[in-house]
Amino acid sequence: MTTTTGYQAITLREKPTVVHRIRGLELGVTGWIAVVLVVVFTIMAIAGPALAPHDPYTQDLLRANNPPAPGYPLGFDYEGRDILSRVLAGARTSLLGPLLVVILGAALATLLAVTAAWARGWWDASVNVVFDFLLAFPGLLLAVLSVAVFGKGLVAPVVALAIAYMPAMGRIVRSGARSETSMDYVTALRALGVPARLIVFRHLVPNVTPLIIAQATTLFGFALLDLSAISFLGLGVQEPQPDWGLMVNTGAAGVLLGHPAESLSAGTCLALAACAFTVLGLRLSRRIEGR
Amino acid sequence: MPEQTPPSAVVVDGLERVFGDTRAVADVSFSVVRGAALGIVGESGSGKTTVARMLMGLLRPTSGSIQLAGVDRSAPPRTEGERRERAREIQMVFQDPYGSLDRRQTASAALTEVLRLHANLSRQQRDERVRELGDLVGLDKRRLDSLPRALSGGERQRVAIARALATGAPTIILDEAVAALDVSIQAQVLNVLRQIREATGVTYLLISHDLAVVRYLVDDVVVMKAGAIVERGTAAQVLASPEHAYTQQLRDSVPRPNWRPARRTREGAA
Amino acid sequence: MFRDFLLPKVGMAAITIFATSAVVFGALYLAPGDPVTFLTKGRPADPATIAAITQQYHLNDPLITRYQLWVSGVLHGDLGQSIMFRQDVTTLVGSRMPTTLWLVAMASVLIVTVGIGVGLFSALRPGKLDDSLMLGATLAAAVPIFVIAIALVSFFSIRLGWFPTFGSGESGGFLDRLKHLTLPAVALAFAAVAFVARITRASLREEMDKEHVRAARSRGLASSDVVRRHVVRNGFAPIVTVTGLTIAGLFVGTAIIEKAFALNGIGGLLIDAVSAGDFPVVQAIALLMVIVFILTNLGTDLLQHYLDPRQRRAVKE
Amino acid sequence: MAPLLSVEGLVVDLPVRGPTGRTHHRIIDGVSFDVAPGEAVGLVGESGSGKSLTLRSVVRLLPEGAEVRGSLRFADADVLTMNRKQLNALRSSGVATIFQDPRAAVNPMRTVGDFVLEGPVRAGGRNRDEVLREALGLLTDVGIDRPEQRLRQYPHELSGGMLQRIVIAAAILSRPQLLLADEPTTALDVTTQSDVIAILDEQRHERGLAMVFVTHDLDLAAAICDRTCVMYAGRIVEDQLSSTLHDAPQHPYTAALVAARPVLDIDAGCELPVLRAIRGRPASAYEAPSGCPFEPRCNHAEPACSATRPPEVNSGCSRVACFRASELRGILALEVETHA
Repeated sequence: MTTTTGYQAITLREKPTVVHRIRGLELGVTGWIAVVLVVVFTIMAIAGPALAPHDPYTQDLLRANNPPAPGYPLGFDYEGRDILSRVLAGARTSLLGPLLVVILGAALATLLAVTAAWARGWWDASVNVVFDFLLAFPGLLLAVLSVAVFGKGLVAPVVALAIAYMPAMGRIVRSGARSETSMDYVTALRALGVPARLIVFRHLVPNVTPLIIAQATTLFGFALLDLSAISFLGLGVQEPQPDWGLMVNTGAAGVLLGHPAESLSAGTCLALAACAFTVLGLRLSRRIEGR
Repeated sequence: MPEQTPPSAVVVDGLERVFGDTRAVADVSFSVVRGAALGIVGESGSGKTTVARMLMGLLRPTSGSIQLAGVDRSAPPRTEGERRERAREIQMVFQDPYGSLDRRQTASAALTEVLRLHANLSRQQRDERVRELGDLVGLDKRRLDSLPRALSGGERQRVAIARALATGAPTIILDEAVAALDVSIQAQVLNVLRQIREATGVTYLLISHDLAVVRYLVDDVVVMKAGAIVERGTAAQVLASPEHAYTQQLRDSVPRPNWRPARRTREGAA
Repeated sequence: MFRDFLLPKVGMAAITIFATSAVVFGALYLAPGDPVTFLTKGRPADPATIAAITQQYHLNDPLITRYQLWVSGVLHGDLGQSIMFRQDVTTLVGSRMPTTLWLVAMASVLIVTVGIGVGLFSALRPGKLDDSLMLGATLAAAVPIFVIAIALVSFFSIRLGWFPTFGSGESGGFLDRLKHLTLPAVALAFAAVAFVARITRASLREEMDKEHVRAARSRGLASSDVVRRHVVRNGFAPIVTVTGLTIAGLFVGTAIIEKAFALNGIGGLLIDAVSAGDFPVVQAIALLMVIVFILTNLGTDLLQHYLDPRQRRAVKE
Repeated sequence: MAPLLSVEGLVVDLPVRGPTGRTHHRIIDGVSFDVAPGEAVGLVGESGSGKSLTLRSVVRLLPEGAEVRGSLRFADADVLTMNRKQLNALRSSGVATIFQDPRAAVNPMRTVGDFVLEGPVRAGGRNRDEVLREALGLLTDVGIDRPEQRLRQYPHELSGGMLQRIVIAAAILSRPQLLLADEPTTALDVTTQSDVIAILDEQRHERGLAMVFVTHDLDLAAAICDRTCVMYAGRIVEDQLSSTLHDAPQHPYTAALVAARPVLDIDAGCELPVLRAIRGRPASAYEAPSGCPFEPRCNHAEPACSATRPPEVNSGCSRVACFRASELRGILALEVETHA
């Protein structure tokens, strides 16, 4: 129930404690599971390669596609490498790419969107045209195209996706910043003689930051999907480097032979990570909207 | 010796503003003596807020002139320096107490930000000044250290008033500043506004559709309709015995004891 | 209507298509190194091949002329020669098109029926089932579609043997094709169905919370009338837009699905061409996909405009 | 005469999501009042007093998850136990609601005609042509020119005042016995307000309709209602004939409300008195203390006031919930003297 008469004026006035603050995030059970998963994956991305019990690169064709053995709980891949070690080592490449996409994309989008919302006029119109134009390129297509031009690997797709995601982030930030600028406090600050750059960076940007964080979390999930697809298609991370998307691909042959462990474990990690970030992103957005 | 006329705080002459095909403000002239209070009365679409925005330098007049404390301020400020200068001459309190404060900033932080910009004070002096301003509008230390969300509508309006005073501006525009408040809260804020005027000699420009509020707070009024001034005079005289039919109609429309609503039209005027 | 709305919209779409063509064309020259080396993928080429490429790409002409020649070629259906297949790109893409169109069509049916259906159901019946459906949809939309593909194959094809593991069945009849493309279409539509379901529900829920719906209830209108005349009618526009754009976006998704199921559509062709450095094919397919996207976008814009009287009338006056 | 609407001991709790999970907040805390056929009753209060929610409870138009207790009877039927069908019948022909903002209350995607006819035709099951004829006449009555053309237009093409008059006409068209008006003029300009109020008053009298009128403006309620109930913190603190409310308030809150408003009619030469502001801010039922909810803000409070909740005491035509009502009568009249 929103914006009508008397009865929505319900606010809580207790002094918030730490417990209240955490509860106040109102993430719900699924939201908290997502938080836990995000923490786990972050640890994996940082320490994964060090946690790997075996060398993820050591091949032993005699053990190719072998089932789990003592010390090798997930078994062996098609070249006889330890799947668990490769999953752990693959966390870093799999998660670092999306992180860079989001950081790069969010930074560019925020800069354009906030300045556009503030300046209005021709600058706003041009930024809008750029966003509209970029929207016509699905992220995956732009990433594939970048590989066609610049060659296989993660660098080109990461930059391409950052550009492709700009409008998704930029439009939300722009409309958020616009509704901020249309509020009286911004007019008041102008009338108070506060310099434009201070209004933008001390008031506008902090007030849209929650939006940026929520949207970045969601986009991280999308970037993970698109980048892993690039690797799955053989256009991104190359063998023998461990990467989840690539492992789903290399494991596909095993699936047909009844050895789904490689595809399955890497695929599960991807799915869990993407779900966790998406759910968390949605919960955060919902919370922002609820305010 | 001839009696000296007190200096004018605001002089507006032949002010006009056109948006596209519509004249939002047409040939508006008035002046306010320093320390006096002028009410600008009108309904939505009367152009009263457009006048305020031009006075604040947020909007460029199509034609006409604005003088603040004897200096020509017809054009909006162009540089940050000019903007600050204008800020020290005139300030504004907005209608919506929920939108006129940055929700991430405590009341004292909002006041400090303004003081840092407009007054050359040491940290200690600044804190002292924040407390003084708080006292003036009736906000204690606990309230000053609160975020807007912990304050009621009336308390937020007090913060906005204190913030306007913080630049040292001798003239303050009150744009429907009490319209959104509950009756009991409205009275508190109205009294604060009167006390401030007595204590500081500040000049008010009160923009309001509420005749009783206007009557309570100002000396003189102008009545605006469709961008133009239709009647002017002292508040007591204009509001008690209006001469223009529109002012009369406005007055007749205010509910009060033994009031009978009058039906104006048979056909729907858009 | 035409001058104030249609013209700018169509004009904007045309400009976007034009700019897209420039990007797709110009991409070749963004590549590091010499275009000839790029186009031959660094393989040592005999003078005849180099001459042929130089001639085909008019590499001796200025860039603008090259672009003009390329655009006029595209407009005449000449998309160049595939280096990999030594075949006319238009013919090549044309021959791969049916599989992709089938795939997208089947997936679209799923999106429209299941996606909008689940969204509607969920919106109208708040409760535990709705909550779990939406959580399911959120999760489903976040699973990579190639993981879905592998999971479907390993379960329905390998374990149960219900569907073939790969091939598009284009040599067989209608039913054979259906059988071959069912799993790919399901995999392709999986995330999109979930996404459309969520948007549908959100859009309808937002409408249900509006005061005019409460006002309609206050007049004693039957629930079905309220939903049909006020909720669905008003919440429909964003659903149409999102569904349209999601379906247009499926073309890119076919790249993954066709690789996963070894189908010979244009998505798979795009990836093969990228891997093989067959740039004319990449250009052609990329251009095609973006144009489909832009035209769909235009279509939904027009539909939106038609559906919303506020926009319709505002322009007229 | 048997009351048309009888509300007794109404309690409404609304769900809230707070830091400690889902809880309920009490918004209405034991409201009782009757409305006789043809009678107009005003519900007046500040924000959070529960006046709008009380109104919406009458046709059970409550937010999801709201908990309602007490008794609500319309024409001797129990509203709280009605099934869907009975409730729709009540809403389509017994009670009509007029909302605060006509822009929000009319579907922007459908024509005005669709809005006007939808109620009587679809919900009321009446003949479309006959309703249309009646509607055209009614629209003229409420001051809409060229009604045929208006019916073909969309809401955004009409002014707020015109739209609200159409909403009023649509409400009357369903031939109700009771009108519920939820701050119907708050979103309008002053002159438009008086116009719309006049039309509402005129139509109501012509047809002998009962009305519950919610507003924050005491004088507005008093002007068009026979009786006025002043609400505070989810309770009715005073229920009075409108004609005496202003001169002889019985509850300190009513008197304070009157005294807090600046007055327009004051002699030119007179020094304007400082307003008597009420300290603190309005409370909702769930944040009010256990005794008299107004006690923390009341100038006449005694220790006893904070101990228990004052009962509602009837005396003649009025009802008041204040321990000191009888001893304060003279003092309160003095407090509002300058305003009378």
